[in-house]
Amino acid sequence: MATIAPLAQAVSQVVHDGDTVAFEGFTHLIPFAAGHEVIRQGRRDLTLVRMTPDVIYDQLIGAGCARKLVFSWGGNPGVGSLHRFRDAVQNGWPTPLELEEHSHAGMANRYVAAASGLPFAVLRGYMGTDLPKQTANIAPITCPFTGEVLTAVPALRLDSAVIHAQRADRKGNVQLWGITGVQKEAVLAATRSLVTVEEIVDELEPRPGAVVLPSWVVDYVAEVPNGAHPSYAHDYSTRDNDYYQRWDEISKDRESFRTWLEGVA
Amino acid sequence: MATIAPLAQAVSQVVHDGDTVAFEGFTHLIPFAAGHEVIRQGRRDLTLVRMTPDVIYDQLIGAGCARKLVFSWGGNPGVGSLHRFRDAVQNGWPTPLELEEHSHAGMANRYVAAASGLPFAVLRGYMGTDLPKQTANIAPITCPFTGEVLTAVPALRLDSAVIHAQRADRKGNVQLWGITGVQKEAVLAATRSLVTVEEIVDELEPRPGAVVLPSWVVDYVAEVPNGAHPSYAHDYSTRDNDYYQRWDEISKDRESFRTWLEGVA
Amino acid sequence: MTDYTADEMMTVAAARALTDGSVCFVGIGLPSTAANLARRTHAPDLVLVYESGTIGSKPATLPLSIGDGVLADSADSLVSVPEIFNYWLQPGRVDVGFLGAAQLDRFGNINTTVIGDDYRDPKVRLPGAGGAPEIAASCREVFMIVRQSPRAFVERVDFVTSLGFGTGKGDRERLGLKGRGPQLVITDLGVLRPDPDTCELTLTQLHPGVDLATAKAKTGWDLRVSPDLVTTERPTDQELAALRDLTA
Amino acid sequence: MTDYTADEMMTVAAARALTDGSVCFVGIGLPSTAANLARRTHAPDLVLVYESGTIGSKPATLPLSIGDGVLADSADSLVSVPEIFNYWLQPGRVDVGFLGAAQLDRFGNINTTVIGDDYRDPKVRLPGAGGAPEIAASCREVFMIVRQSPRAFVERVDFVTSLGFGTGKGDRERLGLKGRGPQLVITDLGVLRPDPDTCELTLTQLHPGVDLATAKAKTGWDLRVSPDLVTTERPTDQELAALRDLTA
Repeated sequence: MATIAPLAQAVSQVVHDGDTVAFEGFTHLIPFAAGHEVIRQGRRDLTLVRMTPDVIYDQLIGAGCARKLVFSWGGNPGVGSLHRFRDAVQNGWPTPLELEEHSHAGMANRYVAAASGLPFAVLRGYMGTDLPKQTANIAPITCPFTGEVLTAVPALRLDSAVIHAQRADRKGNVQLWGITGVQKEAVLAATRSLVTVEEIVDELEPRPGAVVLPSWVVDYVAEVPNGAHPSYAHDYSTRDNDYYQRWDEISKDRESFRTWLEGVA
Repeated sequence: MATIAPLAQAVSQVVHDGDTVAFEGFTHLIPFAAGHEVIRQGRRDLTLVRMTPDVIYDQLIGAGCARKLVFSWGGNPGVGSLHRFRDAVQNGWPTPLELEEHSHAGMANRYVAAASGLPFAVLRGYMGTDLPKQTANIAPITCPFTGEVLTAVPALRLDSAVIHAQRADRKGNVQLWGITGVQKEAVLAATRSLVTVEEIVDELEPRPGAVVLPSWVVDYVAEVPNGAHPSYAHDYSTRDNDYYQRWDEISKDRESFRTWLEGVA
Repeated sequence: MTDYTADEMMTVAAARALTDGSVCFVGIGLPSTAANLARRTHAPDLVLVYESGTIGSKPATLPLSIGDGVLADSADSLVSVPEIFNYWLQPGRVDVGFLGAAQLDRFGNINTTVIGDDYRDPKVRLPGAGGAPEIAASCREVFMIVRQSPRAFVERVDFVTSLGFGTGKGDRERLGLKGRGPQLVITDLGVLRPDPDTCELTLTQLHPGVDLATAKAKTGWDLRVSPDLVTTERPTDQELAALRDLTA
Repeated sequence: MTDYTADEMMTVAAARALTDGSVCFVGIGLPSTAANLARRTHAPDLVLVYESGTIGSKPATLPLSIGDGVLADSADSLVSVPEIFNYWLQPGRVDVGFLGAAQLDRFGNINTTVIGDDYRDPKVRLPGAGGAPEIAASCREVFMIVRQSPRAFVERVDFVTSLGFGTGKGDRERLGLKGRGPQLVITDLGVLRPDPDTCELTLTQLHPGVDLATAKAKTGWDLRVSPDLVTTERPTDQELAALRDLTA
């Protein structure tokens, strides 16, 4: 059963130094507030995992929380590049960042394998690309029935997963809707999980397209209204596109980023 | 784009002699009316596929439509055995019935592989059981990353799939809700598909828990109110449990079954 | 005190075995009745998972089939059949798999496929595996509820549909199965548990009024009996009332 | 007739390439603009699929990102990200994959990973693969929309993020890819198509007012030109009005 707790306590229980951790979300429902709390708590040596690392990952990387990034597309959606990510990869600032790079299909299937308790997943993927040369985590596999050669990727087991959702009830059952991405898989792939929610309600009335994560697969729930800002929560808020534009400016040089970082702490 | 057509025409376009065909449904939304039309049209040599072959499969088998059954649980849910199925297996009446037998997890994953365009699926399944001795369609597979040995099953590609749903719109987009089983996977695994629906409406308003199959993956839609009877359509009808009880009597001997069969034609 | 039948004793004993707050993957029939009785008595927060894809069902009436609408309407979460097996059962998230069986042997192996020694020409064709092979493999532990008779409790099952302990201790581990296997077999006569050293199902409990000779006579193998054999507490009036209300 | 920019010509030419009723897997940015323009002009029944899991989106305004709420609200069906890749993209159900690229070579191979020849120490770190490798592999055909420049149109990409024709004809077949690969590259200067014999991207079309010398100068390889080179029809007033309404 999930424990309902304040954000700072929940983050300290769920995200530890050295964790392989995902803050998932596909443009929608990005758990920014929890990410900022991780920065405040000074977590280090994280292996950050995400299909679409965006501004919150740029912030975590710039703040020196990460040693490795496992991902498939890193950018500022609709704006351009992630400057802190680039600075870490190209110049090792503030610390070097190891990369493990996949395609979206590969990452999604790695989450599926972990959520399914399997050591690997099979897909038609990566064929003819240079991606398999850069990691041992892409391998050929032969169909035992047809002899066809496909691609295997290992399960993406997480120490911790953090997502944002619209609602939870008082028992800790979680409900999210709109674009739900790989959030269910990330929670089911993790040993520990935290869900920040817009609000805690008495009853989760059914919603079209909603995913419900039962309380018994969630460890912590924290009520954080607008906890996805500048991302959005479908039916609660809209995306703050100006923030993403401003981030391009803030993150372009180390000084303005440092000033921003002091504001978080 | 799906063609909206009367049941008899749709069935004749979708289900052909010799097809590997699934009439899917997990207690809920069983496409009985379409099955009866297949009996009327005198289809032969079908390989019938289903996780839970129940009364409609007993009827198809007794009517001599099938040469093979691929399945994981064959019974009259809540009542007992399928007498026509038993008679075919134990006595070859009206024709011998070849069996290929799996577990639910194996069948579900075979559908998933086919829906995914993969030649096989991997699961933790069948270990230590006698099932793998009876079919070549269960094989060991080794994880290329950990060396662990798991089980592979081949994709369950269908010539045709038939399901029942609550609604379609006039473009042929299909909406079903409640227990939706493996119906999406069956349609996506098939070369040709038919969906019978309770009603055709102008607009599919969103429903909690609904699966929507877009028109462009459906071949035929036929409006058949109560087309799942004696099974049920969530929010449209309730299960006719008496029919299932009566079927036990009707199907117990060949004569009373023959009389029933004459009533269908 | 109210009179009760052997089946009622069996169902009550099975319900008592389920811990409040645990997660139970429920087969239809007797397991479902027992699990729903537990929810109505000592285990209101027992989480019921059905293979039709319903998670956390709280049916007001007893479902007749695994796919009843009441299971969907009352569920915390409703998922597809592939998802229930892949995301929920397979990774070992479920505490208890609760199964019935047509045939069961001394090592808790289950047969629901064929009676007779020729699969291709069976004496009786049974419904088949359903979800049981992976339920038996993946749940942290497996409970079974089976009426005891020499036809059902056999020395060796004709066909291993779902694995218990195979040929004895160590087989599950060698196959890489994570779950601990059958830990409890509840019958109309008593309760059997695997011997910690051999994994052989051993009578540890007799229901009130059942004598040991009957239990042995209704077992198709030479039944071992625990030195600490105890008598089941008879059903309370509250348990019987809840059960009868459920099955009415 | 209304004046227009080279980017507008490019987007209009790209939109025209999409057939009404076909299914298009849409990358964000220029491909999304072109696909939405097509829906507003000649192809009202074009099915837009976005990798965020939206199938049949009919956005009233142009989405800024792949995960905009307007894509979800207007979709025929909304599915998870694993499902969009596994059930919808991978089996080859999609007619056209519509992609952009940072770098593109004469065989239509795409680089969105790194500029420079050392992956571990790149000159420029680009965003990475996203959905493109499997879009390029699985869709029946691939259209690309890329502004032409010697930096973008290179002899050989620094990194093959997504496969076009590899080193030439036959590579895709040898790898077992089912899709036909890049069939159309729409630029701000013209349109390139693969040569049927060699699969080398060949200029088959120039936009009005663009001369061949410019197209060659803006290409980083020795650009082949079709003997049947034609001039693109200029954007109609209706196309321009729809495009400007969309991007306003």
